Amino acid sequence: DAAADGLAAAKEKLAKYAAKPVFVPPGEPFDAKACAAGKKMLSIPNSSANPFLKGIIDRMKKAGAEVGLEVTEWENQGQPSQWVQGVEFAIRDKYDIVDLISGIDPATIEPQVKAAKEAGVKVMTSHFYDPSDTQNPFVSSSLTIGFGEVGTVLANWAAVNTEGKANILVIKSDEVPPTKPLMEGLRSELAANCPNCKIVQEVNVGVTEWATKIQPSVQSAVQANPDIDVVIPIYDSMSQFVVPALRLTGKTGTVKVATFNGTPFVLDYIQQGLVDMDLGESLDWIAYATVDGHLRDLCGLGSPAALNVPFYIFDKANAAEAGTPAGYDQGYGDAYLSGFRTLWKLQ
Amino acid sequence: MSDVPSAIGRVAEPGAPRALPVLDVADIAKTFGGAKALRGVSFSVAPGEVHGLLGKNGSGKSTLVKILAGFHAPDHGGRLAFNGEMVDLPLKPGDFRRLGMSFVHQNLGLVPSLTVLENLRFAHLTTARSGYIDWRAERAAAREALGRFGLSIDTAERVDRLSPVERALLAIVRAFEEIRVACAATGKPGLVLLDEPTPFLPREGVEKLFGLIRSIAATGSSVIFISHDIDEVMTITDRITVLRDGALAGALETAKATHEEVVEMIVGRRIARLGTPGHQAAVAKPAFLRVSGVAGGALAATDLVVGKGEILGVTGLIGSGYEELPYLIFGARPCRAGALDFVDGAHVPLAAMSPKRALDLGLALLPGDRQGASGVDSLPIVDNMFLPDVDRFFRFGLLNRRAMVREAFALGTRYEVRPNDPAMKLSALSGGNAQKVLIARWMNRNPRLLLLDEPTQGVDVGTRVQIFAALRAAAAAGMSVLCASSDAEQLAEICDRVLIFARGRVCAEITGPDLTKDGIAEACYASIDLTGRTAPAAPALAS
Amino acid sequence: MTETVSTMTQARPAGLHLGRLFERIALLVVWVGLIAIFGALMPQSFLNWGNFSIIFASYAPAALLALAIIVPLTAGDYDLSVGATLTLSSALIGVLNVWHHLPIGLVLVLALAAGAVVGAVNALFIIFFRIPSLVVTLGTTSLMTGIVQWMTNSSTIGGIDNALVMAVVGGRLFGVPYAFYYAAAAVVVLGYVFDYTPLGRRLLFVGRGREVARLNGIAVDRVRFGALIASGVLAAAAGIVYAGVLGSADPYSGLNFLLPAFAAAFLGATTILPGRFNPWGAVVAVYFLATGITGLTMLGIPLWVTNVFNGGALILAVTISQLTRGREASDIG
Amino acid sequence: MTETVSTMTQARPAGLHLGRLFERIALLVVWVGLIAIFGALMPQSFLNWGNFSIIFASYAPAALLALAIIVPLTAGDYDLSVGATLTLSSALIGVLNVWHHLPIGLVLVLALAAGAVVGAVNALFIIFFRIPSLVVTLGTTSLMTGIVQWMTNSSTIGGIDNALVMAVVGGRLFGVPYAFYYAAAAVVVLGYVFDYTPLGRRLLFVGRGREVARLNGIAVDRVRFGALIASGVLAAAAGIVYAGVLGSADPYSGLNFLLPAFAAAFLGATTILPGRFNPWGAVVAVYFLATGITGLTMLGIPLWVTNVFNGGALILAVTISQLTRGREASDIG
Ligand SMILES: Nc1ncnc2c1ncn2[C@@H]1O[C@H](COP(=O)(O)OP(=O)(O)OP(=O)(O)O)[C@@H](O)[C@H]1O
Ligand SMILES: Nc1ncnc2c1ncn2[C@@H]1O[C@H](COP(=O)(O)OP(=O)(O)OP(=O)(O)O)[C@@H](O)[C@H]1O
Ligand SMILES: O[C@@H]1[C@@H](O)[C@H](O)OC[C@H]1O
Ligand SMILES: [Mg+2]
Ligand SMILES: [Mg+2]
Repeated sequence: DAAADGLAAAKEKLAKYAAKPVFVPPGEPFDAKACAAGKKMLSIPNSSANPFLKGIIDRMKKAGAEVGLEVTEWENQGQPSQWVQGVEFAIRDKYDIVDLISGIDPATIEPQVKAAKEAGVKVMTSHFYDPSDTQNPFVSSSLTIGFGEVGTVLANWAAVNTEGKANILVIKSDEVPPTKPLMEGLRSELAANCPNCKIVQEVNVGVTEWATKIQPSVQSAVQANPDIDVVIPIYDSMSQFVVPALRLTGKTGTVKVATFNGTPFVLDYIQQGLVDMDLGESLDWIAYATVDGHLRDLCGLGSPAALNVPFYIFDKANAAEAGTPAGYDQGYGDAYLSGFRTLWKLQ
Repeated sequence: MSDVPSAIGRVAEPGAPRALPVLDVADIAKTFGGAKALRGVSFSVAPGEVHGLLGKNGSGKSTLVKILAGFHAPDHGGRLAFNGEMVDLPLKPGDFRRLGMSFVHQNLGLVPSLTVLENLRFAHLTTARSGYIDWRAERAAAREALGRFGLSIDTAERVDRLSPVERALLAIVRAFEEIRVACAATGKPGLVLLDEPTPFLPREGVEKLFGLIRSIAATGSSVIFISHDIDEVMTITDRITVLRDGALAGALETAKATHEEVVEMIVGRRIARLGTPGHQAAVAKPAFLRVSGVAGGALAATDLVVGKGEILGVTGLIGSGYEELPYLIFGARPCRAGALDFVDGAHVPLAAMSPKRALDLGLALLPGDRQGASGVDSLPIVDNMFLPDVDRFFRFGLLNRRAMVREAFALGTRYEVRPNDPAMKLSALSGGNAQKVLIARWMNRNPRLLLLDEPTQGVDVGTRVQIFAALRAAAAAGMSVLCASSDAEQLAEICDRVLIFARGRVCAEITGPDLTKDGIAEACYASIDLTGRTAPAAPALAS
Repeated sequence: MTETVSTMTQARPAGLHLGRLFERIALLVVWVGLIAIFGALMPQSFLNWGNFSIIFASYAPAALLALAIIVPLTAGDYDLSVGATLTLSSALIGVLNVWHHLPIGLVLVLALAAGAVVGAVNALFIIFFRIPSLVVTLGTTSLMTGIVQWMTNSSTIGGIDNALVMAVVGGRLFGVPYAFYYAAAAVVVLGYVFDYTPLGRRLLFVGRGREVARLNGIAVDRVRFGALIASGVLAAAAGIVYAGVLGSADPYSGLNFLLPAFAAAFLGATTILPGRFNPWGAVVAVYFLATGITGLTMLGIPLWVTNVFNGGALILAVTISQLTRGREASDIG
Repeated sequence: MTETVSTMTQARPAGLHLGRLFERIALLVVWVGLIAIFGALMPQSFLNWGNFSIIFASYAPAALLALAIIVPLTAGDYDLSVGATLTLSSALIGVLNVWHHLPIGLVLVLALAAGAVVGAVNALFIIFFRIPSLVVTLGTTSLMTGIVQWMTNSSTIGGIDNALVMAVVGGRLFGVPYAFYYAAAAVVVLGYVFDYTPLGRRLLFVGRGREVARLNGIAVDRVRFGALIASGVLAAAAGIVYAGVLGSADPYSGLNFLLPAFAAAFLGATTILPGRFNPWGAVVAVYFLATGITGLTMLGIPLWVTNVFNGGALILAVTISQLTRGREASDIG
C-alpha cells in the first residue's frame, strides 16, 4: 500500500546520508594560486557570536592561505547596521569579494550590495540560499545549500523511526530565510512518503526568544498533545531548550528529537541519549568549498550553483565518530582535503 | 569658675555648671567643599540643663546636630565626650543611640511613605537583637507610647497622610520615647536634641512640648533646643550658646540676659525691634481683591477683601484652615467653591483657577516648603530666579542667558544673597539665602498680590528684618500681600490687618492698636470660644 | 485640652479596608480564574498536577531572578546586571566543570562567589563613587556579556555534571522537581527577612528615605552594599538552577530574562503587600505569568500573544492597583 | 545691612573652573585620542573620510534613539519603549509599503503617527494613572514586541521602496550619506530647544522639581506628555532611518539598540554640559562608542572586546566625571 511504499522510499533516501560522504569535484581543476594572488575577501557572518559561522570563517582563512587568498572576518553582533558597515568597509578598502555567510539576506542590505556591485566588489553568498530561491539581482554568485533537502531528510527520518506514524512537533524561526525552503521540503516529503504522519503543531520562535520561549512551548505542546512522538527543532542550537523540556515532562527517550546543523554539543547530546539524530555538515568542508566556489566566480570560471557539501546523519550508532566531546569536523572523513588540493593544482 | 570638670581637659566657658557635663564638645569644625560650616566650636551641656543653641541661618546649628547624629563626619581634630566618656569622631551610625541621645531633626526625620508604627518604632525595629519582629507587640508598644502623650493616631496610617502637626508630634514623641528607653538602659543622663521643633506646632503643642522638656530635665537628662523664636528660647532654656558663621559667638545664662542681648549676639549688631509702628491709624485701604466663598481642604466658605497695598495676615490655630488660603487662591490646590473679583472687574471662579492663570492675573505664591515646592536645589540660582519669567528673556528665538545672569546678579545684590553668584546651584546657598532668592523671584515680577506661607520660617532674625523691609516697601508701592503664618510676632510686625481663623472660617479681625503679638495670640485662643467648639480640629495633646 | 479626637475613622473609611484586602489578593484571584478558564478548556492536559509541577520547576530560575531584583530595589537601587550575572554563573559552571573538570561542588561555590564579586563591583561604583545604579549595572551588564563570550567562545557548553541535573530536576517531591523547592526556600527566607527582621526594616527605610535612615543611625552604605551582594548571589543561584534545568550552559539567554523579571517584580508589588516590593508577590507574579503563557501555548495560540499577555498583564495589574488607591503617586519604581 | 560681601571668588576657587572645563571636553579629548590610536595603527583604512562618513551614517538610527531617550529623561520619565517603537515603526513601513503597497510618503507619516500614539499611550498610563514610567514602558515594550511579531509574521520584510533608501543612504553631502544629516538636524533642533528656549528650561524644571514647576505656572502634565510624544516620534524616526539604511524591516533588532542607547544617554551626560542629559553629549557618546567599536572591528579584535569596551567606557567615563565633581550625589539617573 501507499504507506509501506512511502516508508520504503524514505528508507532508501535516508541511506545516502548514512554513508560516509564522498568528494564530488565542483568543476574543472584550475590554477587557484594564480587566481587568488593579491586578492582579498571579507567574510561577514550572520553573527560572530554564532560559533558555527565563526568556525567556517576560521577555516576559510586557513583554506585561503593555502592559495594566497586573504580572508578577513567582519566581526558583528548580528545587527544589520553592522553588516551595512562591513560592506561599506569592503568597498572602501577595495576588497575583491564580500562573502555573506549563512543568514544575511542580501535584500536586507540591498542598498549596500548594489553600491558594492557598482564599485566593482563582487558580493557572493554562501550557505544561505536554497537552490529553489531566486538570487538577489545585485549578488554576483551564490553557493546554495539544500535547505529543502534538509527538510526531506528530517521528514524521512521521522517517518522511518516511527514506522510511518509520526506525530511531529516542529520548532522553527520564520525570520531566518532558510526556514521557508526547509519547511517546504519537510512538509512535501511527509506528504509524499508518509500519509499517516502529521505535523501536530508548528511553533515559531524568534532567534532572540529561543532561550525564554522554546522550553515552555515544548512542555506545553507535549502535554497538550500526548501523542507527539517526534520533536524537530529545525536548527540544532534550539535543542538545548528542547532537551530540558522533555526531561521535565518525563518524555526523554520516548519522544524522539531530530535536528540539523551538527553543532558539537548536540552531537554530545546524541551520545548521551538526549537527542536522536542530527544532520551535520563539516565546517572545514564548507570552508574549502566556499573558497573554491568564490575563486571560480572571481576568475571568471563560472561559479558552481551549490556548495556541494554533503550532509551526514549522526545518530546513536555513529555519534562517537565526532569525538568525545564532539568537534566540528570529525566524523565526515577527509576526502575533500585532497580533493580540493588536487583541483587547485596544489598537489 | 575655672576648673570645671571636663573630660576633654579644657577650661569651661563662664557660666558652665560644675557637674560632669552630659555633652562636651571641643574644636568641632566642618568643611563642605570649600565652605566652612563650623569653625572649631566648643561648648558643654550640663545634666538636667535645657540648652539653647542659636544662630542665624547657615550658622551651623543643624550641622552640629547632624555631627552628633553621626550623619556628618567633622573635620579632623574635634573632640567629644559624653557623660565623661571620650567618644571617637566621627561617630559611627547608631553610636548616638548607644550613648543616649535622641533627635528631632529640622525636617523631622520621618519617612513619609511608611507607617506611623514603622516611624515611631524606628529604633527598635531596625536594631532589635532578637532577630524576629513581633508585630503585635510592636503595635501595642506604639499605641502605648502615643497614648502616653495623649495622641490618637492610627498606627497603620502612612505618615504622608498625617497633618503637619501630627507629623511634628510624632517626631517629638519618638525622640522622648527613645530617650526614655536609652536612659533606662544606660542608667545615665541622656540628651534630647530638638532642631527647630516648634514651627509646625500650635501654641498648646509648644506648651506641651515645654512641659515634656521640663520633665525630662527634671530626671537629670539634658535638652538642646534650637529655635529662631527668641521668646520661646527665653522661656524654656537655662543657658544659650550662640553660633555665628560657624564659630562660637558667645554664651549666655538665660535668666541674666534680655531679649535684645540675645538678638545682638546672634546677628552681631544691634537691631531695632520693629515693634508696632503705624498701626495706630489703620487707614482703610481701597479694596483690590474680593475673595468670596472660597472653600477647600479644611476651609469652609470664606469671604474676605484684600486692600490695595495692604499686608493682610491670616492666622489661627493649626487646622483652622488659614494655611490653605494662599494655595487655594493661587489655584495650587483644588477648590470646592469660591471666586475672585478684582478691582478691575475681572471675575475668576476658583474652580477654574490654576497656577498659570494666577500668574497671568498678577498673583504670586511663595510656598512654605522651600525645597519641595519653591526652588529646585540642583539647578542654578539664575534659573530658579527667573523660572516664571523665562519667556521674557526669549528674544529673536534665543534665550538671552547673559541678560539673565546680569539681572540675577543685580537682584542678588539688592536682596543681599550671599554668595551672589547666579551660576551656583541653589543647593549651595544656606536656607535663608535660598529664601531670599525665591522672594526676589516674585518681588521682581511686581505682582499685584503676593501670597506668602510662612515666609520667614527657619529664617534668622537679620534676614527676617530684611525681608520685612522689602515687603513693606513693595506694599507702599501698591503691591498687596496676603501672609499666612503661625508666627504672631511676625504678623504683628508687618501686617496692616490680621484675620483669625477657626474651624475653617474667619472669626475675628484685628487692626490698629490690638495688632500686637499678644493681641493676636489672645484672639487665636478666644477663637475657640468664639466658634463655640469644644474640640480642636486637629488632634491635640491631652494635658 | 483633655479630649482626644481619634483620626482613625476619619482617615480610613470602612470601604477602604475591604478595598485594601481585595487589592492584596486580587492577583491571586485572577490567577485562580485563569487556571479555571484553561482548566475548563483543557480539563485533561492543563488541569493535572504534572502540568503544574512542570510550570513550578521550569520557572524556578525566573523566580530566583525576580527575587534577586527586589532586594536592591527595596533598598532603592536598580540592578540591571542580574541577567548577565545569571549567564556568567551558568557559563562559569560550564567552563570550569566541563572544560576544566573541576568538581561540581567546588564549581557551584565559585559561581556563587562570582555573583558576590559582581555585587561588590556594582556596590563599589554605586556607593563609593556615587554613580546611579542604573548606569553602573548597565555598564557591568555589557562588561559581563563580553567576558562570558570570551570564556565560552560564544558556544553552548553541554555535558554539565549529571549530579547537578539530578539535584535540580532529577529528584522530585510531591511530583515537583527540586528546582522549585530551591526557589521556594529563597522566598521563605527572604519573606522572613523582609517582614520579620530588623534587617528587613533597615532595607525598607534605606530605600524609602536614605537621608532619614542615615540620620536615624542606619549604616545606609552597608545595607545597600549587602543588598547588592545578595542580588548578585541570588542571580548566580538562578544561574546554577538554570544550568541544572538545561544541563548545559548557554552564553546568551541571561538578558532575555531581565525584562520579564523586572516585570514580575513590579507586578508582584501590586499584591500580597501592595505598594511594596515583596518576595511572595514577586513569585506569585512569576507563576501567574507562567500559567498564562503555558495555557496559551497549550491552546496552540501563536507565541506573539504571550508577549501581549505579559505586557498587558503588567500594565493592567498596576493600573487596577493604582485605581484602588485612588491614583496616588506610587511608591514603587 | 548695606555691606555686601562678595564671596564669589571664595566659593569658586580657580582650580574648579579648569576642572569643570576639562570635564566638559574630556570625552571629546578621549574620542580624538581614540581616533589617533586607530589612525596610527591603520593609517590607510581607518584614517580616511570614507570610513568616518560611514560611521556617521550607520549610527544615525542609534543617535536618534539616544535623543529620543533624553527628552523624557530630562523631564524625569524613563522611556524603555523606544527600542520597541523603533522596531514597530520599521515593521509598519515594511508591512504597509511592501505588503499593502501604500505609497512610501504616506507610510512614513503613518510610522511617525504610530510613534506619537505609542508616546500618548505611555503618557496616559504614566501621567493620568500615575504609574511609574519604568513599569509602563516595560509593559508597552512587551506589548509592541508581540504586535510586531503578529504584523510581520516574525519575518524580515525586504524590498522597501527605493525612494526611502535613496533619501537615507543614496544621496551624499561631503561624502556622508543623508542619514547622518537627519540625526544632525535632530541634534541641532533639540540642542536649541534644550538650551535656548523657555521650553527647555521648563523641561528641566519639570524633571528636577515637579511641584516647583507646577507652582511656577508650568503645565507639568502637558510638558511630560509632550516629552513622551516627542520620544515616541523620535524613536519612530529612528525606525524610518533604520529601514532606509537597511532597505528592509527587521522585526527583532529594536531591543538590541535599547541598552546601548541608554548607555549613550548617560555617557553623554558626562560631557558638554556635565550633570545634565544633553543632546550634543548624547550624540558625541554614540559616535565615540561607534568609533571604538569600528576601530576594534577593523583591527580584527574579537567581538567580546567590543562589549567590554562599551561597558568599560560607560563606567569609566561616569566615574571620572564623578571624581571631578568630588563624588557629590549625581543629578542624573
Ligand atoms: N553645597 C554647597 N556648596 C558650596 N557652598 C555651600 C554649600 N552649602 C552651603 N554652602 C555655603 O555654606 C554657608 C553656610 O550655609 P548653611 O546652609 O549652613 O547656612 P544655614 O546656617 O543653614 O543658613 P540658613 O539659616 O540661611 O539656612 C553659606 O555661605 C553657603 O553658601
Ligand atoms: N550637606 C551639605 N553640603 C554642603 N553644605 C552644607 C551641607 N549641609 C549644610 N551645609 C552648609 O553648612 C552651613 C551650616 O548649615 P546648618 O544647616 O548647620 O545651619 P543652621 O545653623 O542649622 O541654619 P538654620 O537656622 O537655617 O537651620 C550652611 O552654610 C549650609 O549651607
Ligand atoms: O545554523 C544556522 C543558524 O544558526 C542560522 O540562524 O540559520 C541558518 C542555520 O544554518
Ligand atoms: Mg538648621
Ligand atoms: Mg539651614
